Amino acid sequence: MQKILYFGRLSDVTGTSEEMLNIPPEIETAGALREWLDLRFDASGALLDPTVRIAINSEITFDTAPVSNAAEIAFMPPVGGG
Amino acid sequence: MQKILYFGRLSDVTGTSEEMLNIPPEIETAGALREWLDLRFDASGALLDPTVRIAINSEITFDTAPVSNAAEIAFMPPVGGG
Amino acid sequence: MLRISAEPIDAGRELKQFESRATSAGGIVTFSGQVRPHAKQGPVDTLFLQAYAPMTETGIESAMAEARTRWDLESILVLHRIGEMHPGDTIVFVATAARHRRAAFEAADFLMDYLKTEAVFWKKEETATGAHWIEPRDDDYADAARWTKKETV
Amino acid sequence: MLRISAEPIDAGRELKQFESRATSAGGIVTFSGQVRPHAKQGPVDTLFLQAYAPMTETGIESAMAEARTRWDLESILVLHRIGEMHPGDTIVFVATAARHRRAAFEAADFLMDYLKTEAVFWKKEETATGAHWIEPRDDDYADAARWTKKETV
Repeated sequence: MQKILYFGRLSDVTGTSEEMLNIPPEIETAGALREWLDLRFDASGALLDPTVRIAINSEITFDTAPVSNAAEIAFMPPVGGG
Repeated sequence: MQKILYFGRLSDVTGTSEEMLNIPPEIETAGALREWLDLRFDASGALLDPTVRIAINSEITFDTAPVSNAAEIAFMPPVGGG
Repeated sequence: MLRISAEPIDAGRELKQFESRATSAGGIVTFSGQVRPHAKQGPVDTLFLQAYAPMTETGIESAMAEARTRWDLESILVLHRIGEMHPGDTIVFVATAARHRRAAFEAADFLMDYLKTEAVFWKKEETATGAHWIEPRDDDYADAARWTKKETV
Repeated sequence: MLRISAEPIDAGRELKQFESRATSAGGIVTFSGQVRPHAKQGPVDTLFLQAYAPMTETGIESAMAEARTRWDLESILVLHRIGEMHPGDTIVFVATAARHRRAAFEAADFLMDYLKTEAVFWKKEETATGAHWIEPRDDDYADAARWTKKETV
């Protein structure tokens, strides 16, 4: 089980800000996970938006990063400041 | 009787920060008052210093200003700020 | 010191405590930011602020460390509220203490620019017409850019 | 609002009160200046501050009015202590409230520059080696000059 976080406006699309998930083994990279989740939530590309960054275990990463060992994966739209 | 005020370092020279005084009638201007008081206090020119400004009734004025009708005359060295 | 919490911020009490610790400084500058009663969409009912621990903390701590290298500061305090807030509530409180007031002013200003543009927070405003997520204003980006310009000019 | 008084200033309490009045502003900036524990001549025992009423008040009020014309401010508070003070005591407290934080920062900074250089106060520091009157530092003049430069550039 891996923890997936959806921040800001993404939680409006996914209906949740956090979930525990078994990522299928064929989803190997952050980029593949984006696409898989976007379809799963019928998000019409909200998760594919290039301004949405992905963090693995609290570190901002690239779409090519492997996700199989990630304990926590966060989808982060542009930050709004405090 | 007229009120004379000595601010800042001038009160160290005059020994007082405030006094009531009968200014002799022959002392007609602020400039003449400076000289007369400087002698009276043996102030060695402390009151003559051009950085010392004179205010009459709370308005900064010139050495040529008449003093006979002044209720309050203040000698003001450069201000030190708060 | 940094504290991110859903508890209300009492700016007056925080200033008092900060003052009692910063006894050898000449000056203290504070900034407190409140939830505004009005948004573009009308009167604000609720502001919701979301952080991502520990990324939010790490980012703010880096900005505080940078402020310390740029200015001679005796102490820095950053308090940030998260969760649900209402108009008039204090969202953020920054305090800087320094021997020279210019350092205290500039450091507080710099930290606020970081907090308003780059800090890892997501922000949702609820008005009578609904809820919407807010992204930084252009003003905020211009403010933050002042500090990088300084280095290159 | 301006208050010059020999009573101690409680910056925390003042901020709390100011905050409760400035409810429609987005941000509040404060500066509090304390008596420093050390002077060039050694540890400070007493600081004595003298004002000339109403000239001191009139001057500060003009600076406050100028701040209001330069920046869009919701409110301004200036508190200044006079008489005898000791290290750690608050000499001055300035608070500005504005919708935009840049205005609040700049106005507080401007008012402090006025207070530190042009305000009608005389200041005497007492240390173990004796008492001496203080005149503005060159730094202070440079700080105050920033505001006139801005107008002409």
